[in-house]
Amino acid sequence: MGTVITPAHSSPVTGSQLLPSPTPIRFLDERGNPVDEHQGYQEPDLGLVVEAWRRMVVGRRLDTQCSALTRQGRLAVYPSSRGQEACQVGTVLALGPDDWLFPTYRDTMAILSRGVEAHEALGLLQGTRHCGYDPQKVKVAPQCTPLATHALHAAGLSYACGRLGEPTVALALVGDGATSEGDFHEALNFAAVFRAPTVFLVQNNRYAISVPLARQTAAPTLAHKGIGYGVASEQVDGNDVLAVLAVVQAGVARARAGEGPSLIEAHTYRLEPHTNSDDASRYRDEAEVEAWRQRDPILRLEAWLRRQGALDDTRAKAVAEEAEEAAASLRAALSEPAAPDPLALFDHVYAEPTAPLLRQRAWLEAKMASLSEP
Amino acid sequence: MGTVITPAHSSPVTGSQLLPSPTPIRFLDERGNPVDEHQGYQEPDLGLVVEAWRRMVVGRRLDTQCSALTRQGRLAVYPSSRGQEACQVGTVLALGPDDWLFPTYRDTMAILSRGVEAHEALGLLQGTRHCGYDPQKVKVAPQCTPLATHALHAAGLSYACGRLGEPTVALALVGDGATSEGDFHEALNFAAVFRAPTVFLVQNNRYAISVPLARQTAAPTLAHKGIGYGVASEQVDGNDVLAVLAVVQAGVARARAGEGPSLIEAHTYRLEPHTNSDDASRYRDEAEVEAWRQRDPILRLEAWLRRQGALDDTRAKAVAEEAEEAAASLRAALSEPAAPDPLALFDHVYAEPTAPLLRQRAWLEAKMASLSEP
Amino acid sequence: MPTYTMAQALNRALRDAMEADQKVVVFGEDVGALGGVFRVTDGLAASLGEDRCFDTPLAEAGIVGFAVGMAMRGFRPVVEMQFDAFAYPAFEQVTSHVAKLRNRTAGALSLPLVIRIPYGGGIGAVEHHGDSSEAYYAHTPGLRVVTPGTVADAYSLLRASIECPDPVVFLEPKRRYWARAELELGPGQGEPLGRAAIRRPGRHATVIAYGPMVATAMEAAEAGAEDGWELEVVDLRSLSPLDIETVCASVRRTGRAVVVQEAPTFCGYGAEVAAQVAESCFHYLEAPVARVGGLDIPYPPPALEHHHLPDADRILDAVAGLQWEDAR
Amino acid sequence: MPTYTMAQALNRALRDAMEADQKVVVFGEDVGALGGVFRVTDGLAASLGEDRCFDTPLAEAGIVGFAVGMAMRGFRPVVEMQFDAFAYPAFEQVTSHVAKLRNRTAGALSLPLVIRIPYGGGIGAVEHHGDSSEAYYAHTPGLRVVTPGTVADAYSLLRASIECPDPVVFLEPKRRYWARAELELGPGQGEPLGRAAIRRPGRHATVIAYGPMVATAMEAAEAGAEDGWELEVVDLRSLSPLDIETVCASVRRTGRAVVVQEAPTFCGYGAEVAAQVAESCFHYLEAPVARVGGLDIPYPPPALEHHHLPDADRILDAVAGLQWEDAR
Ligand SMILES: Cc1ncc(C[n+]2csc(CCOP(=O)(O)OP(=O)(O)O)c2C)c(N)n1
Ligand SMILES: Cc1ncc(C[n+]2csc(CCOP(=O)(O)OP(=O)(O)O)c2C)c(N)n1
Ligand SMILES: [Mg+2]
Ligand SMILES: [Mg+2]
Repeated sequence: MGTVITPAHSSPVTGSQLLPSPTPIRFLDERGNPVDEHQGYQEPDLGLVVEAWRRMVVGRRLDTQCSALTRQGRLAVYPSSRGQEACQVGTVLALGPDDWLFPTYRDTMAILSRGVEAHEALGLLQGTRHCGYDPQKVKVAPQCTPLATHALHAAGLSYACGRLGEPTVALALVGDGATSEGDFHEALNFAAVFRAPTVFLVQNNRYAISVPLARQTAAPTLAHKGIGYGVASEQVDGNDVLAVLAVVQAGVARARAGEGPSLIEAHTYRLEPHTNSDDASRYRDEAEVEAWRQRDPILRLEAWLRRQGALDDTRAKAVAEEAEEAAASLRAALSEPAAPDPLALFDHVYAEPTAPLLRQRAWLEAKMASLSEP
Repeated sequence: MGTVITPAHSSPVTGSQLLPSPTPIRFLDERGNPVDEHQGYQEPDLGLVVEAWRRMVVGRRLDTQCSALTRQGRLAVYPSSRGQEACQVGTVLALGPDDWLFPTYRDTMAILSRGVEAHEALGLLQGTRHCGYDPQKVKVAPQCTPLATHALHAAGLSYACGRLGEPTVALALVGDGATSEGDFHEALNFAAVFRAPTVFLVQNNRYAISVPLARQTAAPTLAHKGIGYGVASEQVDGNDVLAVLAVVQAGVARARAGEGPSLIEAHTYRLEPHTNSDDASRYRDEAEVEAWRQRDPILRLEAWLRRQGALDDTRAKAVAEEAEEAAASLRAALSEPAAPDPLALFDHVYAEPTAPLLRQRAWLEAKMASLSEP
Repeated sequence: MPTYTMAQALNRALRDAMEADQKVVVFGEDVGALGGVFRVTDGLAASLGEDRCFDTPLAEAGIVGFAVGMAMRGFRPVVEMQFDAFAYPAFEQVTSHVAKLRNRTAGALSLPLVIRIPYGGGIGAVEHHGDSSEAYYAHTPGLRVVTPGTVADAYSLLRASIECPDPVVFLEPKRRYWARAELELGPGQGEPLGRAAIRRPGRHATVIAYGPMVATAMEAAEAGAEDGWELEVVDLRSLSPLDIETVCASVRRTGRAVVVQEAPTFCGYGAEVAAQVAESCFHYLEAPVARVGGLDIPYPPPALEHHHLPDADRILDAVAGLQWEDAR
Repeated sequence: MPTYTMAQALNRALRDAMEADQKVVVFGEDVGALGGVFRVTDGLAASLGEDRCFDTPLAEAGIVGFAVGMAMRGFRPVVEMQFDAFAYPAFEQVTSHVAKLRNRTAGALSLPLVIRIPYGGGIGAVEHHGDSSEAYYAHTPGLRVVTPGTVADAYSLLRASIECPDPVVFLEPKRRYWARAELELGPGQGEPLGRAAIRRPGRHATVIAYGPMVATAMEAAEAGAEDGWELEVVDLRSLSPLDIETVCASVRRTGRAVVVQEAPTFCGYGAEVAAQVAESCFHYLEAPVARVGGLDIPYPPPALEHHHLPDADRILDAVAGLQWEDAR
């Protein structure tokens, strides 16, 4: 495990070891060349990296597919995470099967990578359900839209697991913009005070919709917020999946060992607009986007894997085909116009529908019956 | 001006110079002996220190008087600030006449030191008005009870002043407990991003009602929160008025010079219970309180002033008499049972009373008239 | 029979619930060593352990959000907001998560969470310490809103709220904390949630009250009796859902209704009751439903609060205004 | 005559107000370069300057609290909350400060602040993007609550709200942003705040609506006319204060009333209207006041929202239910 640092309580005076590395941890440069900028973090297992690559490739294909599905009206909205594959896949691969993921609307690829079926993962964005999967089964909280609010849930759930003697870690994905919300602050503080096994991973993709990072914070880095809570923090190149794996694994291990929460800032970029209905040309230059395309997490990883001898054309082609199949089956799954049962609207407002809800249900049932009469 | 440090924007990389001094700035030890622990901050002007002492002595007498007045039912509630005189007086003396103070319920001494008449300052706690003074006139915001919410107002007001080209600084007083609230986070962030001339002074008196600091935060110090916003921060011995004056003056000067906000943590202690209706024996030992009595800000200051030749028995007696007179006139001012006009309840809900309010006013007027009939 | 104040009955309910179920945990600001500013959690940390009843950092959204997370892993958190107005920082957590988590997950996640809030005025406290916030919660689907009007209900409704699989906003009428009654408290549960109670039978008019106003309504009925008014007093107990059947059965008998609340009248909870009663009892009503409530002003300084708060006289004035020409 | 969408009319109102008064500043999330997610602030930063219209960090309490501070120093901030549910983090600032600052200081501090909130559903958006939060604000004394139902009102009510010395929660019916109308917009102000408008005269029943439901009520009236119903449509425009005089004058003429809202019905704004109408028009009513509102459920997924939202049919069903035996 790397240098994700000694716990707050052991260093009450200056705590400067809680500060992140001055430059983002990375193993690979933008061309996929190995670099010695990983401050003692260990290079992750090659097999795991290959698996990450596979999921990133499939994930990107599904992301493209989802964007296309919005144009066909099959999804109500889609916030693409193209460009953030290393963050999302690397993070999930660092978790154990009983750990919990707390994702946002942006984190479809993380949810897919967690093993949730595509059509379930897309319940929210399809507009048919608020959450298409069973959180208890897949250990993924419902995707959260009210920004940063779920960070508290992650802290509370992981603390609860600790209380039960379970070695579970909760990982909350948060955007750069969301770090400005009060709930982010309260979540870090609660996790620190209760020494909850939580990892807060900020995907700093440079924008909160149109608002650039400079309008969000004047801090040296977002990772510098950790010390104010006594939370160990780190920054990482979010487009280098080796680095994401290494640093998140360290944070998870630390949490699991009872050393408390950590805050990780992953520097990345959202290559697509905020959602399909956003017009990114209003707030950023194509040149900036192009520069980030050059830092593509998949291209870089492929270059390195080939150099390692862990990837060749045959394998690349096989995974490309797998990705096509996944896209095709996603298309198929969403081709049926989803028809949720309107009467189910009343089923889960409370554990048992109240008398007023039963009256409203009866009214809707009658109305639907009357409309379906010839 | 001391080492309150270069602005965030000039040091985007590690920002470690935004961190506070590793030990609290102080000029005097607990016995009033000068110590060299002030990291280059300049000793404040002796005349100002003497004036601070005078206000602290008078302030403490009024504080004692207020506690007594609660027992006589003249005040609805009184949160004593005994022991925090150096924080409250030192802070106010560091402000210019056009600067704004944003106090909490705890900060009666700060408000008095700002020149507000005692009976006006006590409007809230008397239970007759929400705010007994005219904020615009005295440049003191209404005392704020919802914790940390006023920190945002201070940021907004000082930013507004900057926009108008006014050299006004706003200083918000915040408790240690209040730093846990989301609004504290948002206030520091807004002030930093908009480079507002705001000074946030945390009176860390070790407790939020009964909750000790260790349950509030796992951070090395509360001042360590500054760097996460790119805000220069400092910690100071809050029972050493020289140190408070020096550090707050530096923060105010920094803000006035356009260098942005700062965060100052003043270490102090509340010698009395949270309010008159609190039972502090439930959560802290008398021994702890006694230890802090030994660090009394007034005793220490008097020892030093005498050693400097700036205070003798005559002067001490004169100020003690002044304090008695202030207490007597406070008693007199509050001896009349306050009788606010019930019909004024409707006057300031809106700029003009709405039709429904006029109806309610007429109803109350009629009711009062009928009750006063023989 | 032992006597209890309302605060003691609530304390006992917490203790009994915690002893009955290890998953019940109590947390919030000052609930540990201090026992809460109203002493409702007095002694729980000391006798049941600091992991069962504990202080948190001072952040209400934090408290509620953390509780949501704990409930997701099977705990039954009972959290305290120190005063009504200090629950507002948690409003987003309450409306966007607490009220919706079960619904969002089609029942996969259950949220047995109780948010205790001392509410209402009348204790001589300064601003922000006297708000009546029930309408905000009652208008939010997915929440249950419960408020006891008597000492016995304080115990039984809190027990039932903790047992309830739904999130409950449990509003404690703080000025009744010191009301005292004789009670025999068993280990068992009392009332199910959702039922109003007739506190006093009467045939001339129905006075509908809840929380802090139940005692005031009883006082009015007592005083009214001396003048020959027989007022029926209904204690709603559950604000959401509203037990409209019990209310309407009473109003159909009496033909007249007064709804009492402490909150500012406009768009308050009483409007819902009045609207439903007017709708469901239209042909039984001899007079329009009257509302007695707080003034439409921010909560006043304590020296003036008695002008704001409904008292027995105001209730009786409203009763007298119910078009009595043809009756009595 | 030029035509405007509601979003364009709002944009024009902001621009005109900013040109008329340098103290008017617009800020919030994405209001600068992007022009707001609904483009209501489109072009303001570019043409009036980035100090007049600017983006803030992503924190709603921050936005509102910062605005309070700016207003204390004489600015007239107009802030945008991106969606209804995303105003909840600011709830404490709104209830404990915005609504109270003038009152707390006995008028020494004025708070000319407008909080713009796109609200309501019907645009096919996912959860948390369709809440109708008007009742929370309307129940809070010290706030004015305004909502336009027409394109012309969008302009004139926003201008009047910005001119108003009181804080205004300005609720924009987001599904009407793209409604279009011909308008001649002068520099002057339109309507004063606080007056309801009769949108369509009729004598059989009064349909009382506001915001997104005004167009729906008009549609119902149109459809009803084909069946011989002459429905009078009242557009409340100001929810707080409520212009009950205009409403009651209409109901006294028609003898029947339906109140329409999009929010969950229980304890919603319509309850206040129904309660006041029932109280003030008791002897004129031929039938109880009917309420048509959203279901008492969390806002549903977009595929089901049409079951939740009142439509013209539901309004007409309610009209048909108004005990017509003796009438028409
Ligand atoms: C409390 C809240 N306020 C506003 C929004 C509207 N909103 C949705 S996404 C977004 C930007 C979030 O930016 P960031 O946190 O950086 O995440 P990203 O979208 O870049 O992944 C905003 C403002 C929201 N969802 N929740
Ligand atoms: C938002 C909010 N939550 C809770 C309270 C109740 N309360 C009043 S004072 C206090 C403790 C504050 O502690 P601290 O910030 O350290 O200030 P101190 O009283 O020690 O000066 C609490 C919890 C409040 N006023 N506001
Ligand atoms: Mg982002
Ligand atoms: Mg304190």
